Amino acid sequence: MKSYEEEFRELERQGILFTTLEKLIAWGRSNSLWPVTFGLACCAIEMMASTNARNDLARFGSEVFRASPRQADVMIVAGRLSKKMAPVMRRVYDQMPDPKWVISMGACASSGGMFNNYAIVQSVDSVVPVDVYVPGCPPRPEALIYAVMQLQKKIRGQARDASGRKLPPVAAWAKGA
Amino acid sequence: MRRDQAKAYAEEKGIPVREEHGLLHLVLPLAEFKVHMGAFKEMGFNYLADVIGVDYKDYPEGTPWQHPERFAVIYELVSMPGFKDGDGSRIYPRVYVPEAKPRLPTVTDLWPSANFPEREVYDLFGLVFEGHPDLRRILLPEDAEGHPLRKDHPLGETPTLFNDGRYIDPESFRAGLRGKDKGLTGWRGGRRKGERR
Amino acid sequence: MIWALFVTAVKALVLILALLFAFAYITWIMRRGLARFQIRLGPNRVGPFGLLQPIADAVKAIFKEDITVARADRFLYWLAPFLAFTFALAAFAVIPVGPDGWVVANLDMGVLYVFAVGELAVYGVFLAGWASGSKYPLMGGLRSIAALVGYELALGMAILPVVLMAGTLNLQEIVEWQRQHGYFIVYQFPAFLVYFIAALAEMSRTPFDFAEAEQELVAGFHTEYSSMKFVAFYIAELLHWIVGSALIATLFLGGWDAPFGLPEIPVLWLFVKWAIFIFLVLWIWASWFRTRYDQMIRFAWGVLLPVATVWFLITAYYVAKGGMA
Amino acid sequence: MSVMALAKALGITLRHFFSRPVTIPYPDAPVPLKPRFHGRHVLTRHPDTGLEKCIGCSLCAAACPAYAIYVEPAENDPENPVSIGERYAKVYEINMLRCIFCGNCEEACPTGAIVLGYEFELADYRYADFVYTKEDLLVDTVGSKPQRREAEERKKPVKLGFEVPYVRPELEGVKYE
Amino acid sequence: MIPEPKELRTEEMLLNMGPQHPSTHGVLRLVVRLAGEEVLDVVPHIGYLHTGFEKTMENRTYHQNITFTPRMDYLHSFAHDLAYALSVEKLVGAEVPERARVIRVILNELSRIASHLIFVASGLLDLGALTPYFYTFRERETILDLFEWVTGQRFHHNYIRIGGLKEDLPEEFVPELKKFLDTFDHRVDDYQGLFVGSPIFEGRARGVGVIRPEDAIAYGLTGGSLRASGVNYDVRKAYPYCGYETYDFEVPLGERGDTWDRMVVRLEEMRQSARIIRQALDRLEPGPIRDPNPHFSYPPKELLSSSMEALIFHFKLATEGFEVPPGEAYVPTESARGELGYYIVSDGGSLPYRVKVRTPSFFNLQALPQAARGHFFQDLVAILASFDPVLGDVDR
Repeated sequence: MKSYEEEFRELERQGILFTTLEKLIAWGRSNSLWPVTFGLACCAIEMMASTNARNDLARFGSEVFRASPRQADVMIVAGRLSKKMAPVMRRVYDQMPDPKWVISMGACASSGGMFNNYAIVQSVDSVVPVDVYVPGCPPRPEALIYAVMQLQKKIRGQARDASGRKLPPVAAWAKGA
Repeated sequence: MRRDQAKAYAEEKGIPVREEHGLLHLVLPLAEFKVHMGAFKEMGFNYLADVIGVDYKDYPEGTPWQHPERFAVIYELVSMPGFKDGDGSRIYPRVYVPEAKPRLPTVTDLWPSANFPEREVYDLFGLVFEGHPDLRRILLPEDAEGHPLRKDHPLGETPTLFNDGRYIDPESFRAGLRGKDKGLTGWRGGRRKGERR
Repeated sequence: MIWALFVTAVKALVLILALLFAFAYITWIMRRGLARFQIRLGPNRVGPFGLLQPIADAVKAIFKEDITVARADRFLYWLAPFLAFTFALAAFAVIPVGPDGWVVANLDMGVLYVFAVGELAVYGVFLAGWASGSKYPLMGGLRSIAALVGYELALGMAILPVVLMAGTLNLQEIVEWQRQHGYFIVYQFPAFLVYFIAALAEMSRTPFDFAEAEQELVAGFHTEYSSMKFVAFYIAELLHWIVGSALIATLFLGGWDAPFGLPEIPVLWLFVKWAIFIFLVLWIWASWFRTRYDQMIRFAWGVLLPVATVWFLITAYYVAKGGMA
Repeated sequence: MSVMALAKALGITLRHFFSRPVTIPYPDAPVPLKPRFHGRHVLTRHPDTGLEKCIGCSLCAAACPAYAIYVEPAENDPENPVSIGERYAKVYEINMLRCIFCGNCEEACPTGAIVLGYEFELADYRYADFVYTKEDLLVDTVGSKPQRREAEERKKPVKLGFEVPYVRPELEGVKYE
Repeated sequence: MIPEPKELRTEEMLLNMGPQHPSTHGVLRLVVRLAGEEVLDVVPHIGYLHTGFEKTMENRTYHQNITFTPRMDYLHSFAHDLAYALSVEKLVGAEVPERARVIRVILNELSRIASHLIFVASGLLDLGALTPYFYTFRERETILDLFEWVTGQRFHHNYIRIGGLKEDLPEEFVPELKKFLDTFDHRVDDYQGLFVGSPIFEGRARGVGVIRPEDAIAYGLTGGSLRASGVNYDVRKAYPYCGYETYDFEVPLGERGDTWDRMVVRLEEMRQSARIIRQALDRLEPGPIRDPNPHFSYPPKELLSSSMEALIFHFKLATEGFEVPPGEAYVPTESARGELGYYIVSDGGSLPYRVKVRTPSFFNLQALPQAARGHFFQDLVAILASFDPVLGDVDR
């Protein structure tokens, strides 16, 4: 059983991954990330603020916050996810067409943050595979924009984690989900 | 002032009254609770601002407050200023509910605004309001177990993770504050004032 | 005969390509333009001035998973975006962009054709709402049908005085008439107003964009559509806007005619006039609210239709008296 | 006049159409932060001796409402001290995903060792990469972990995306260029 | 034989709106019973953002809890900080210096303006107008910048301390604030120009979602939604705190209690808040910003190196917090959404025994079915927006 990493490298060597077409697709995908409106709590306000005139997420082609998950590419989980909400969120995620990405925005979504209690899901990673985490409570809009840029890098296959491992373009694919 | 009126009423009916930090607390007996609440409504307390549930299980003895039963439900009644002849009086009638039979009558018929908060008390404390039109869980999922604001319900914390398997377990970390253990902060502890053994 | 067919085909192809290109860049114009109204920059990071943004969007959409909802009526579900797209595109065929020959199909009943095709496009919306097997799209589809009943009559009534005055249903000839006598916006200002307002409804733009009202209906009739099917709707919607603006420019603003005695260049002048209306619609979009659909229908029946009818009668009387023939 | 009101709305939007956009194009232009902004923590050193200010007292950990700080103290070697006091922090870790950047740690610190800096570009891909160790936090380190990783890949210095009018005096010895 | 024509059958539709829906202002779920597009009944289902604040706050010290309070109502977050501090101050008997009170008023009103700006933005967005959102967020960014100058955070401030404030205002704050106030009134005129008087807005908002004063009282409305119905109840006037009784401001009232009134009342409240801030700015005299009582205030950092006593107090406060005498206290305050107060039960320890938050949105939401019945589905969204619910405030 080859590890994902080895397979990835092999495919890359053979030129199957990241051929010109793949590059074009990755370029298209990374520059047209339409988020689904999934605002939960405080971070949702900063998510709104990231689209406002000052920060203008639209510059990255992500202005079209789609209300329908069917037309969205990335889910920004903005805020604390309660256990009552978790199934709903999974459902919204399942309704999104592949390939899809998840940005876990803020401390509460990423780790439960300060709400370490009976009501809050500790890390949305236990519900959906997360591509990018954004620390902060709430993160500045610019921090979210930085996260979107990080995600773009990931989609283009340029992302590495701290140990230097190359990351797959979509987190959901790596886990065999 | 309706506040004085309510106080006079309480003295007349033999209801214990307690004033503290500017709040007028009235301890209503559970049996005639509804009668007295109706009287307050008659008196002109037209607005129910809040319904507060408290679980006095761990409340230490030796404080000025004595609590005969485990649960208390505190109502906040206001004579709404700016509406008709409201004068802004506030009273805090409360009723103690025994643990063995956690039931009390609803006041939604007197103040419709009691609907949500009574459901909340039901949800978080497990007190049943008899006669409530729609008594379902409100904040927690329908299938949740337990009533989280009861003192014996755990907070349900998960440890914070760090490198190399190090972690902080919040409960033991905080134990020093509870006066039970010295905890991970290294604080030597000392009994929490008022803590019941 | 064959040669003529060939020419028409080439013209159609050129037009379709031009329209698709226009579509791609109208999204860019729309996003940048709206951004200006909203004191921000808009897409500017993909290519110079964000000019590659529509291409990125297209690439993404093509390689996106195509979902067919389990409860959908599969055939209609597939047909709806196709209908909406095709008819939106087909409407442009009769709009002249220059003097003789600069039109795909110089129909004698051009005006009728535009109306017929425009109404068929609503079928796409309605079918989409019905076929999705879901409640929000259904409501969106119903709203679009209800609105159609409202605005379509006013639209027709508003165009009649123009037809009467010009004495033809051929769009090319209507332009010719305007070249000789002056633009209809001058003679027919009330008709123009009614037509413009009703056209906003036909293009389903603010203040009449309730068929896909994002705030209450999630995404309206195309809630359940993803990938290219959604893009087809998206294109159709914008094509309505493009075609609608071009049609107003043709009917009331002299079409491809060069104003103020400026040199005549095919396409250019229609483009300029078209751009005016594109901007106008964008401007209104940025400034106003969405009406409630029953209010819009009441407005269409109670205000637009009577005004158009009265104006039609006045024009008819005037023409019958022999004026301007 | 109702029609006038509609025209007025058109006028207001048109006026804004011709005014300057207020967007700050973030990755290209630095974000103007205010001096008190709460960003990534910094462990400061004494300016004269270069010793760490942190004495491993764990007050920050105790004050933290999210329990995001882990401190393990050790006795200083008197010959070759690490910090100014008797003890120093052998392990000092902050879980950045738990952290809510409230500043309680800074307020609780008796020696002014832990200070909230300005860096907000912290978004990263993996949960495990968000534990910032002492090395990541000490004053000489510029940039967050993903930023430094990227800088290393590109062989360029870390580019920070913000500017401040002046650096707070508490951030002794911290240099943001 | 011709078959009998089938009876024309109509059906009521049950529509599940939310919990993830673009205009539910968060994670509210409304089960709507519709006849065509007419709303027959609405049942709000809440709790999708239930965070367990009250239980968690029982397990944090009084000092740590200041970081929890703003996260309930993330729009008018300062009001929560303030309401919490006022209740605790009542329990411990803290004396708040004058300067701290004035600064609290300034920041509270700024935060209120920021909250109302979002209200206008989202309310008009729900009516289909895109652009006001961008204009109001421009001002909101300016306000958040002001907060960043003072507290270092954009809206979860952690700036109030029991008995005062964390630190003094920076020098730049007052001139920046004055600059903001100079332009603010014109900006409010702009927002007003975008919708007030517009026939489309009139059509959507006039006479829609009417709440009569009696109903408003019965269903527990407070704040702008109550005042839109014509009931003159503002906690700042009725139960003054922080010295609000000394400020000169008006309480805007509505007449009909419809969506239109609820919108315009809040617009006017922004002007009044700006007026309060102007008055407060004149009163800003130098002085202490914290009750110096070492039992609940951190000693100044400079003292730590010189005074052993200060160091001991500092350690004690940081590790175990301060002990609050047993008792129960409640101070009503006016948040952007209505009456807000913390009912705190203390058992004498350093962790609160019970914290009950009387959040206005929780009560306001009860009036929604009453207001929405009989209107169009399209209006339901506008009515909901006009109540200005914040789901963090509802679910806690």
